[in-house]
Amino acid sequence: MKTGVPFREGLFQGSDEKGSLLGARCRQCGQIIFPRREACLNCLGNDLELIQLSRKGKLYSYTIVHMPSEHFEPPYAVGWIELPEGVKIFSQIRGWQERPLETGMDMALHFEKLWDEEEKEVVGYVFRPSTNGGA
Amino acid sequence: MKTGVPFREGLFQGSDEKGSLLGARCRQCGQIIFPRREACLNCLGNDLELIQLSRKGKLYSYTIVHMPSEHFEPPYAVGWIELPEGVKIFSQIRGWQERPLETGMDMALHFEKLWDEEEKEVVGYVFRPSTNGGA
Amino acid sequence: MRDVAIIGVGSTVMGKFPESLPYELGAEAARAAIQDAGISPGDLQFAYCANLYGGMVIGQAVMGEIGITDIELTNIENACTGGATAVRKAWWDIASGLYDIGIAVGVESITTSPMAGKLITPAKGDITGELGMNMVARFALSQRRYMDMFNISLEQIAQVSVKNHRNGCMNPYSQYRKELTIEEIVNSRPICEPITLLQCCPSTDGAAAAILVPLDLAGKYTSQPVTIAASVLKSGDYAFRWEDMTFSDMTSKCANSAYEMAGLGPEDVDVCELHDAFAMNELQHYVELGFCKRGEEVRLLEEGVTDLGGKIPVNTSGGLLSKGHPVSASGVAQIAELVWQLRGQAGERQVAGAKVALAHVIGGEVTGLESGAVAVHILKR
Amino acid sequence: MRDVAIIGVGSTVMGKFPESLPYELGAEAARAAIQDAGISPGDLQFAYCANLYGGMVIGQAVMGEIGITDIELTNIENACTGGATAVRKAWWDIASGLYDIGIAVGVESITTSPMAGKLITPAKGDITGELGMNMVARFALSQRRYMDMFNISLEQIAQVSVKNHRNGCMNPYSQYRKELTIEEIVNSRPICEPITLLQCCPSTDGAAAAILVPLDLAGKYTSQPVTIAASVLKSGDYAFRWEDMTFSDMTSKCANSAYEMAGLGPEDVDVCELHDAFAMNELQHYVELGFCKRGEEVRLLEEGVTDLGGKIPVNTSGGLLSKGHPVSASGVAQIAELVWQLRGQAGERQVAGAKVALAHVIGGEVTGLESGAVAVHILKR
Ligand SMILES: [Zn+2]
Ligand SMILES: [Zn+2]
Repeated sequence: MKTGVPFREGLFQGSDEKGSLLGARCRQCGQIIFPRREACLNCLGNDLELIQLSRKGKLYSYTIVHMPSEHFEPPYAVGWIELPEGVKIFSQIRGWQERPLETGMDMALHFEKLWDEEEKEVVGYVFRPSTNGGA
Repeated sequence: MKTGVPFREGLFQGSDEKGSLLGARCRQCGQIIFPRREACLNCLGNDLELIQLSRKGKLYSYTIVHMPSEHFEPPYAVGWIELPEGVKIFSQIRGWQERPLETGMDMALHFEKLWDEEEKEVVGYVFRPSTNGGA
Repeated sequence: MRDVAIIGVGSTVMGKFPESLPYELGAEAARAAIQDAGISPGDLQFAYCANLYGGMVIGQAVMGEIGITDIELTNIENACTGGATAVRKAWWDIASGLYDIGIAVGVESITTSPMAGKLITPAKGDITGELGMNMVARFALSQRRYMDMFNISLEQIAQVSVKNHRNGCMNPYSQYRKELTIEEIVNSRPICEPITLLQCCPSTDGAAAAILVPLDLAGKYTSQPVTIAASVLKSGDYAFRWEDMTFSDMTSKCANSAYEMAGLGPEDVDVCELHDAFAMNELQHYVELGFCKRGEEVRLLEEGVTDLGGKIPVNTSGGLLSKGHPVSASGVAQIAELVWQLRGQAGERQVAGAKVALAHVIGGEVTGLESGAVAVHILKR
Repeated sequence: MRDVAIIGVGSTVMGKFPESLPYELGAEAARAAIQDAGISPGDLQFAYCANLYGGMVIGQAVMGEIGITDIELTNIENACTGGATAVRKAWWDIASGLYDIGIAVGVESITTSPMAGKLITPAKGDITGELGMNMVARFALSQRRYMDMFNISLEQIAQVSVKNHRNGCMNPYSQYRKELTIEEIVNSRPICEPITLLQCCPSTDGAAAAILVPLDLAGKYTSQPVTIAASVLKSGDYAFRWEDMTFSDMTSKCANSAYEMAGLGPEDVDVCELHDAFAMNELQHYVELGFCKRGEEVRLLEEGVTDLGGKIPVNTSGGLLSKGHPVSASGVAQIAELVWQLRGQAGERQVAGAKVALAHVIGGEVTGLESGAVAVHILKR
């Protein structure tokens, strides 16, 4: 079995279904930022607190892509998921073959393999249509 | 045997030792241009006559290149040859292994294979140290 | 600050030219603009050359080909906004009094570039790119939301492409000169759903150029100077400030600044070239440029308001969809089309009596920004 | 026209940074300049970003990383002269009154670019490139002629590299911080004879930035403003007008224009950063910049006139040879070094009492031209 490595450091924690995306909230202006930065991009303040973003959200929009990408064979789905905090996350969408996508539908965060790389399995966040309205 | 094709159209004529480089002389300002253009780059006039450039010249400068290039394996030699007309021609230099190069030495024009390309032999101009002071 | 006029424009035919080197395309357009202006190349005091894929100092190769050396020459990159950026910079060099005559060139040769036939891979480290984002997907996501929220059909969006391809048939510089039907467009190969192939601009090689002088010297060169009434260039804002992905805040703010600068409003615009990289962009830009309120854009199109003969003909050149989209050249090519319109030289596609024209381009993908850059120019005669 | 001052500069350490993305290097330099100027990023009204290999709208990624969006932002390419071009453009935007504060950034990441470890292949259609020309060969041909015509030895040329590497040891931003001997330099691997490896600048990643305001507002920000006394940028002239390949007409003409603009002469220059891409360039540039007559350049070097403690210390930063040559960043990095010198902040390598400084860059290969572009800036306190 291959070792799993995150596709980028610092974006999420937990490699199973208990993890979450790591954002930051600016204590000065309230802006939520994902991924985290050293300073708030909205007010340029430095007083940020690390937060775990919600694990569910709504499908703001989606597309089925019929072009190859660096890591994904077509067709694959990607979309924007709007979290209750108001932040939108761009993500691979999984499970769309089983359940037709619709804007506004409930989505849940999962951590899954994104692609293979030599000896490693690169893992990251994906969203899937959620069963019974939540994750 | 492979077909010989010129590495660029319009730069020279004759594929053996009787050919010459094709330049232009501006009838307005006297500037000699190689390669030819539609207008004189010096005075922007349009009255140009096609001329055959001299087949001998002097080695203005040279270098032995120890880096690979798109078409040539190192080491190879290139240089500027100054023709009696005053124009300087950049060219591959051949025969440098047999006869050490020196700035100011007499050089003669030859047409030889530059590189191979699939079914074709790409030919062009080169200069070689000339025997008895001329070509 | 001096008023600035355009006294000459030129363009190559747009298309796929594997045998033409980038600097040859640029030189062709520059020569055409020089001839149009009736000047000698040696008159030019400065040059800007916009390009993305042609490599190092391409502007010097373009200018060197036509006899122009030893001047202030700057190569510009600003993605799809590169050509408009070159015009903006040339405008300011004249307006500020630095120089009295100069040229803005935009040139792109995708076919001879290292990108030819390749996927545009995301910049290393671009998170959305690594997760499968690309240029078409970015707009497909906007279009899906747009269709679902505002009840717009694919057939309605396809009408933009129908109109622009019809216009392109009348433009000798257009890459495509072939009418398309709604059915052909909707049923063409899906690229990123709901965007199909014929809702996308093609990959295009080409170049365009414009020559600028102070308005008070323009009479020396031409009886038909075209004045630059506004020139605005802005970099993108953060996507987290972007309430609604179906409306370009960047275009809206940029257009408002341009109207203010020109002392004109959207109601004054007689002809417009806007950034129809994808068919649905044109509908959204109607709203952002102030041609109608939200929800009225499809009606504007369907009632022919933006068609030839309508109140504000849009993309008379064929737009990016039909004329083609030679990335860094597009912003200058739009200016060329609008100068021809304002001079009454646009042939079959002429907008009768056009006095005010607007050019809009936007583009460049950066994770976290709505887009890289946007530019609006307003021209008048 | 208003006088323009530099109120802040910043730089990354120069080197090879495969883990750093281009926009991260640019952001690091911009942050340093912003901190040096004591301003907030939000104060910036415009930006120029010079880059060659980083891809589309890299300036937007750089600025977006540090909180700067929705401004006039232009990406510049002018080969080795790109950074100086960005400074020149920023200078004019302030001098002309268009804006009151802006930033010029230069950034290059060769290591993460598609060019990493590759030969820079000639542009398609470049005749001399196809026949085996390359950047090193171009200067090797000049050097061979130079050595033969003027009886200059390789050992004499190597002393430039010795001096600049010695200076680099005192610069915390320098890629190399190691002294070299004449023997090491002469006996290093031949690249294009007579140029050996240690006569060449290295391949470098890095970035630098400068913040500009009108001189009459500079007092708000700093007690040590540095004034831009001259800024000249010129594209290359035809090689057929070039009588002598061992003397850069372009540099000579550009420097003369700059001296005229500043109302100063070569005798006024207290410290200079010049384009020592190859060791012999520095000797030739002494003459072209007016520091000595032809034939005196080796003596100038050997007598220590251009060394620290001499009358005109040259390349106190280590120059391109030791500090490194991050193509589009080099022109801005030179400005940063000279600002530190004029403020008395150059540490061990400080030129005592420096009041006037000159920066010179040249570069870009185009068949038929001497070079692509050249720029000279003169700074004073
Ligand atoms: Zn904040
Ligand atoms: Zn002539």
